Amino acid sequence: MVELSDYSGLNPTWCPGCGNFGILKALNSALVELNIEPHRLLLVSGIGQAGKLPHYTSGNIFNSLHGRPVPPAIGAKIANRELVVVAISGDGDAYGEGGNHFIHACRRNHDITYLVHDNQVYGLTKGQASPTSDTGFVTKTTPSGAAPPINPVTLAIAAGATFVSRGFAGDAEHLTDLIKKGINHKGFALIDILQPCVSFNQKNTFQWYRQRVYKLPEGGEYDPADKAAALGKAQEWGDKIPIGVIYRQEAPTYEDQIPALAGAPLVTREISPAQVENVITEFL
Amino acid sequence: MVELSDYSGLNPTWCPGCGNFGILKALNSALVELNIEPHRLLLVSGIGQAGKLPHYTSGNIFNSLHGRPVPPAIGAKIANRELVVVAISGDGDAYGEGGNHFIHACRRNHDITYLVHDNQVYGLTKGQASPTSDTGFVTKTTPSGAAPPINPVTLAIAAGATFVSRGFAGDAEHLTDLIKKGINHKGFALIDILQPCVSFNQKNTFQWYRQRVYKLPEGGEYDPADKAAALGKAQEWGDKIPIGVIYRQEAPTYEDQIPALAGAPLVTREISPAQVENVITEFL
Amino acid sequence: MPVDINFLVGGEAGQGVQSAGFLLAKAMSRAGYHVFADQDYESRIRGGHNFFRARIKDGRVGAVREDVDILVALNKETIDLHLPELAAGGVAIYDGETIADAGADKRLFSVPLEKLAGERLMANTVALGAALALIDYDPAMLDIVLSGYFREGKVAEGNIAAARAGYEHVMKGYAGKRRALKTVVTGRRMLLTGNDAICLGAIAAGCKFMAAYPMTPAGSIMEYLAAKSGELGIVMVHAEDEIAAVNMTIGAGYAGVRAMTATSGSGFCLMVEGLGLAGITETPVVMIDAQRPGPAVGLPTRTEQGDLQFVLHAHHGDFPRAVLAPRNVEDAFGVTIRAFNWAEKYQLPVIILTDHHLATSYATVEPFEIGGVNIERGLIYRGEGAPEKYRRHEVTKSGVSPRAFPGLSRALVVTDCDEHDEAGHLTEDAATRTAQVQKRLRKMVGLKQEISRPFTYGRKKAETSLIGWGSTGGAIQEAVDILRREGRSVNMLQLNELWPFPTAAVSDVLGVATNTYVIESNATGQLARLIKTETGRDVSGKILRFDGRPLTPAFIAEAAKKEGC
Amino acid sequence: MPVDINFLVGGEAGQGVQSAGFLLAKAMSRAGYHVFADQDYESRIRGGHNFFRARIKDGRVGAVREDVDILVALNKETIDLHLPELAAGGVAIYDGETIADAGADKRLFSVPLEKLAGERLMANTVALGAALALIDYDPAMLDIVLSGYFREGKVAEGNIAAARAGYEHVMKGYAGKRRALKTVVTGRRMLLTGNDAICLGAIAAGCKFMAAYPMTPAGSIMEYLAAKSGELGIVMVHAEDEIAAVNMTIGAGYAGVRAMTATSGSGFCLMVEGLGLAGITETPVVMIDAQRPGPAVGLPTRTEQGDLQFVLHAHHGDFPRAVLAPRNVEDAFGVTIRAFNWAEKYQLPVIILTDHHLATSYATVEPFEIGGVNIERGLIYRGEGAPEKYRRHEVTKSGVSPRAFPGLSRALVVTDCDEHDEAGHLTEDAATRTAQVQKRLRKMVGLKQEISRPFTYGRKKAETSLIGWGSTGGAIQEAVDILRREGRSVNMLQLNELWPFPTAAVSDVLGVATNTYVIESNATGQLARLIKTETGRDVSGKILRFDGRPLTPAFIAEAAKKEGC
Ligand SMILES: Cc1ncc(C[n+]2csc(CCOP(=O)(O)OP(=O)(O)O)c2C)c(N)n1
Ligand SMILES: Cc1ncc(C[n+]2csc(CCOP(=O)(O)OP(=O)(O)O)c2C)c(N)n1
Ligand code: SF4
Ligand code: SF4
Ligand SMILES: [Mg+2]
Ligand SMILES: [Mg+2]
Repeated sequence: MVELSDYSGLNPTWCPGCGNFGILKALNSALVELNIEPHRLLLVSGIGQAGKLPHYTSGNIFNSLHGRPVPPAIGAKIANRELVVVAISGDGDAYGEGGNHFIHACRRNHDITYLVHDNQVYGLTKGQASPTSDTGFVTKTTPSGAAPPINPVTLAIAAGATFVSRGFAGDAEHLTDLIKKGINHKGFALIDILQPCVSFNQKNTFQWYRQRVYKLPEGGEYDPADKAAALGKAQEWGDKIPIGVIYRQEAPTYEDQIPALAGAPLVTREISPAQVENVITEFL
Repeated sequence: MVELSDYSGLNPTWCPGCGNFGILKALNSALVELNIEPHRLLLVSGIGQAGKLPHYTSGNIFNSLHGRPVPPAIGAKIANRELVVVAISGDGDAYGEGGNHFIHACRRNHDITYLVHDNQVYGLTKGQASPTSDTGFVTKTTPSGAAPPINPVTLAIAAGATFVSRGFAGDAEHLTDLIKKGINHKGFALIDILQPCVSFNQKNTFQWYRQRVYKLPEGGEYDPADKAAALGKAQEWGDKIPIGVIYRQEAPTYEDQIPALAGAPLVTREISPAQVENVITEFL
Repeated sequence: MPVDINFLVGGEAGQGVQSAGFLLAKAMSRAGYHVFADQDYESRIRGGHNFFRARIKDGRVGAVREDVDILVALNKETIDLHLPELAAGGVAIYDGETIADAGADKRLFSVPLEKLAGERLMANTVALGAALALIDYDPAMLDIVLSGYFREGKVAEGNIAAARAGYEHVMKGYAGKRRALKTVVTGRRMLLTGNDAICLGAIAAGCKFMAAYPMTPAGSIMEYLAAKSGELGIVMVHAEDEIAAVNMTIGAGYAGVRAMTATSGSGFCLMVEGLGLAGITETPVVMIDAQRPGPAVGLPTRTEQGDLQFVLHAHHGDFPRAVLAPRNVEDAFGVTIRAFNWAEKYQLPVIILTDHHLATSYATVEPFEIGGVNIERGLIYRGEGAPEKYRRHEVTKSGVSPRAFPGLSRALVVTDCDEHDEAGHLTEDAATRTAQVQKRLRKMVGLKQEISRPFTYGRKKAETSLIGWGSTGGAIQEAVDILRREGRSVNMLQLNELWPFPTAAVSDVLGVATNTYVIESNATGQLARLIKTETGRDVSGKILRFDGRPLTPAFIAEAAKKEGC
Repeated sequence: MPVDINFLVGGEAGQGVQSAGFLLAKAMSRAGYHVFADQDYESRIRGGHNFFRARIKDGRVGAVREDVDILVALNKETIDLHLPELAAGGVAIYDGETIADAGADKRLFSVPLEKLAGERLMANTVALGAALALIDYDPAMLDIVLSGYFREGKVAEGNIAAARAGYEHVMKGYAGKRRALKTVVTGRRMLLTGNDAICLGAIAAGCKFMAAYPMTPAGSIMEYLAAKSGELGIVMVHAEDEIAAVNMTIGAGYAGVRAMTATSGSGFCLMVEGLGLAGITETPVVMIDAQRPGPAVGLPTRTEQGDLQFVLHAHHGDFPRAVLAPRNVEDAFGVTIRAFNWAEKYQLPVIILTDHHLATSYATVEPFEIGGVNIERGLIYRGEGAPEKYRRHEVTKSGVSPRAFPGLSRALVVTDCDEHDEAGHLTEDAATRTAQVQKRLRKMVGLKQEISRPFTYGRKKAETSLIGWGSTGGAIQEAVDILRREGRSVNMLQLNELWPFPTAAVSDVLGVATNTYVIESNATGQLARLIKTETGRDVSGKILRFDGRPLTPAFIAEAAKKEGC
């Protein structure tokens, strides 16, 4: 049995009180509850405060470039389908620098889970506006206020993701459950996580989120399979902010649709000399 | 008065029968009907069959990199707000290589018009799948069929564009009207244009589109200002494909919100020595 | 008399220039001849002017020739442009019924291509038959070649008939002297392009992952591997852009499969950040840069060698890499295998520089021997000892640390594109940083040992040495032949390994010859610059071409003479 | 005795190290002293260890010094790490009430920082007051400095009170000898960082557009211009990524405004494709690459000079560019203006290489003279003659074609990143291609004339020459002083213009000195490589540092002696 102690790592360098601690806790709990051993796990992160997370827990770790956790996660998943692959980003990482990878990973439905620590600001570079900063948010790069934000949930549904959810760093229990669902989902699972940044976002604070978030009812009352309803629900942002699974759909994953991926993981297979001879012969 | 003869250029190198001819015609008509003189116009295109269009008409032309017509169009518009700026892409250009610029131009609402020649395939590079290729479309890079497509209309609305429309290269008159509306719109105007590629897309042919497209009713019956309805309408793709303005909203443009852009175009202004002295003094 | 026949098939895009040209080359290859064929086409799908040159010899051939022996003109423009290129005794086939205004040149021989084809589509096949008749090609062999190519029965039959019609038209109507070539089959050779050879090299090396974004002239690599995906168990991902492509490739390499990507200059620009990611995470990755004229989009369907200095220095900071440049189609196979081996042995990015000319030109080569292929995967950790002690970036003498594959043992594989400690965790410690930089750079020591002596040709001592790199190997070699036939003392050196640089070998040459000329398809002489950097010496001259057209033996020989060779 | 006092303020991120350090520097600058101050911080927002060194002299100062005269320790770690650095006669201020286990070192002087501050937030200001008391700083002047900095009345008052409290605590309680420094105001100097100087240079040059994506250490450039946007009519776009940033900048440059972008290595990687777009469309653009240790993300908040070879060769194909590297804060102003002038005169991309050390270090400089700023916009077409004859890429002798601005005349401004003809339309014609490549490269001829003689220091003839580039100017200069004081024959050459390369000037130096050492913040000696390429000569040695920490005079002098200077 995997235990919480299996998921320990370096001391976090995050600011005291940062929402990232709640996410770390929820991720660790989810991994333990799913009984995933660290060596079966691959954490791929980008650059930013969020991107440091893997170092504070355990697993195989590929801490990638800013904006680029998703492509290597995809490459690694294809190379070894038996790995549990979790990609980790900040909001700038995911929706700014990495925006193109994001929409295409959604549409191709790669079988990875994507945790986006959405603090609506650039933390590591000290407080510039991010693509999810609320309209008018004043920062050093947006002195006359930020342009309207990306709504990651709407965007993910529009781009074709099959599991689209929102969590809150202030509710680790609910988030744990979401992460478990995301990892269990076959296909691309987005978990956009409202994450207060106590140093650079004085607007979207723990309190601000707490006053607004509410959990989507499960078990029939809200049907995440209804795309139109989901798109409507996704638009909700302001006085009330829904958290939970907003959209979910069963669909073949990218990996499922590649004949070459049937069978043993690529990393354990070899091309036989006879096969090579065959293709050479075709040029005679 | 501007005349059609003002909008002539090099001989197109497109394949005979290509949908691009209809788009060229519609664009020229729209420019003439709007009485825009070529020297007030800036056409910024990417690389691909679509990207060649500017050379076949007239105007200031910046034929940019593959996937990159939008950023230089934005830079030029900010430099000289009096220019009418039209960006031109193929579907690979716009939604593949240029995907990130696309969603961010939508959300920031730059005042440019964006024509995307959407032939659901890579034309210039000879027929690979594009981000809008229908699910299962078999090409040399997708031998087991393309992954589900991006729906540009849904994506644009989700990303925050304020004018989102679809045209059809086989209906130049309707398209002319759309382009006029797009150019007149204050803010980012997407015109995704169904464009048969007679050489590489044997599925989405003129006939295929003709059998499916229908014009959205104007004048009340369909309200493009209703975002939820628009998102619903945007999902329609299959037996029936709506063309026309699918979503429209009035909102301040990016350029409108920058105090520095009030007044004369940037390109005609200078920073005075006194102003420079002032900022220098602040470091004393 | 030795055989050296130059065919040129010309017409507009869409007329089947490429397939007729390829079939010509294939037919001659099947008849036992050596073939070198190049393609000249515009960046458009229909119209314009394209041509395909196939040069046939009964001995080694590695370059094109400008003067044409048998011209197949599918349209008027081809006559206008290429009739002046006809060599003495040359013939031009065209369709006098569709091209009325061809002029009165005696060397024009009309074959009613369209009429004989029955439909316009097969006019090119009629022309093929006609052209082969001019050399008394064995019609039965032609049938075999056509059936092999057009698989589908009906289509093959139609084309066989069309070819026969053209063939017979010449046999009956052509009054000039035909050249009777014998079939000299000795054992079959492969006919393939540089890109094909790279694909085969990758397959033989066990590459199982590719991610790429289409770009001429690299695109056919991804297309070939995609086509073979199911059969061989190779995954080819058509990514959303080149940034994704290189990063997916790195992810796959990290996870333990041999992985590559391929692009051209513009796409490589977008991969530069990933190059350094591979560098600092020490992930093996093979990157193919199939050059074309730049900067920016430049001339998309033409050739150049303008990326050398770029790929040598791409990315900020100091870290090791290798740069290879196959000198011909055959070499591309071996170089590709070497690239995968080096990438894994030294855990670094290896760049293969090709160009449009090499990528798209066909050559006949002896069948690749896969028995001789040696797969070297380098130091691999497979779970021995205490897995919790495993440190991905352990500082070692060679600079190489054993690589573990995530998930295949209990060892955790931790790496970071921030500077990291031996365990792979990010650090800002000054001493650790210094140690990691030095460890990575030490890998160059081992890598340098791998460098072999470059290809040379001609006597060791010569007055003039021609120095080239990459795809120009065949053209320079023939230029040497030309110059030597004219009594000049010339030899050559052709580099296919550019980094680490074979300093000693190049210095040797520079020390011996009176005149040393670099031959390059670029505007500034990028190899000359590299030679200067590595040896401190200037070459005596640069023979450069940068109009997008390939360097030819005649061009090189002429230029060398002008330089004073 | 000349004044040379080195302050060091240390603590964890969030304790106000930076503001206390800056205020110290500012106070000393206002008192008429020369100041050089650098910042050392980790890539995190709270915690860890940061410090700010401010060195005060009564004459020129351009570098930091390792040994500390007055240490301000805001936490225990600072004492542990920096007490050993205290010079003879040095003092360390700390808060004995919060740091109980500081040890018994006699040089420690406790000031109850938190208690005196009333609240934790202003402990740093108390410490500032205390530190300045140790040199008898004029308290009235300190009030002025604090009011200027903390604008808002209440906040300023609170801080003035806090500083006074610290000041008085020392005045009353410190038993050691204070150093009484006089106020020597002669006329005010500016105190600013390299990034500030670049911003002022850009503003003085009339830059009106910037697009960028935040990246340390370039980010503060975009932040400063954004802050000044409304006041000066400059637009700063925070783009979605660096690709967008460079392409927006090119769009603005094409439309006729002076435009720039700024980033660091990783971001520059993503701009490489755009670099060539500017090259082939001949669009003026200024790109700032503020280097940090690579490859990849490396050490985000530390310094290196590892991008030289990269920016020289970035992008495929041959086209002209210029590369500049300011040698100190003052120089950054002039270099930036020159960059904008060259970009427009020669219609090409100009890259300014700075690094974390230059970008974030403060120096005092004489107020910039804007009377002397010369704006050269190059050849501009403003509608004269027949606009329909205007051809954007006209082939000219100089290679420069008059630039028209779209919309400002009836001339149509047509350009293409495909190879194009003079009119700007895409073409595949071989002769046109050749002509356009040559035309573009010809611009280097004019550009070479612009290169000035690089900065030298010391006698023309010396046994040893130290050769550096960019930000190390001040450190090397002081190293020369140190070595000469020790009786050695040393001079220096510092390059701030790297491309076109000042070959003659460098060759001169290499020809005279017995020993020539490059001094560089990178692992391989990238300037040494460039010198080899351009002059064919090896330097006698390389003094390199690549642990992310700045080269200091003492480090250089020691290393030079080891090398045998
Ligand atoms: C190519 C590149 N551009 C910019 C940066 C600088 N950078 C590092 S983190 C970051 C943004 C951080 O914001 P976010 O992704 O939201 O993460 P957070 O710190 O808020 O968790 C940026 C711009 C970089 N490392 N690489
Ligand atoms: C960076 C880069 N990658 C790839 C290419 C090659 N390329 C040219 S056009 C094109 C795609 C064309 O498809 P699309 O944008 O849909 O335009 P179409 O030709 O269909 O109009 C590609 C991949 C390039 N020029 N630059
Ligand atoms: S800066 Fe913000 S996101 Fe980063 S660690 Fe601090 S509180 Fe968290
Ligand atoms: S390839 Fe397709 S898109 Fe391109 S010109 Fe031909 S028909 Fe049009
Ligand atoms: Mg963030
Ligand atoms: Mg297309």
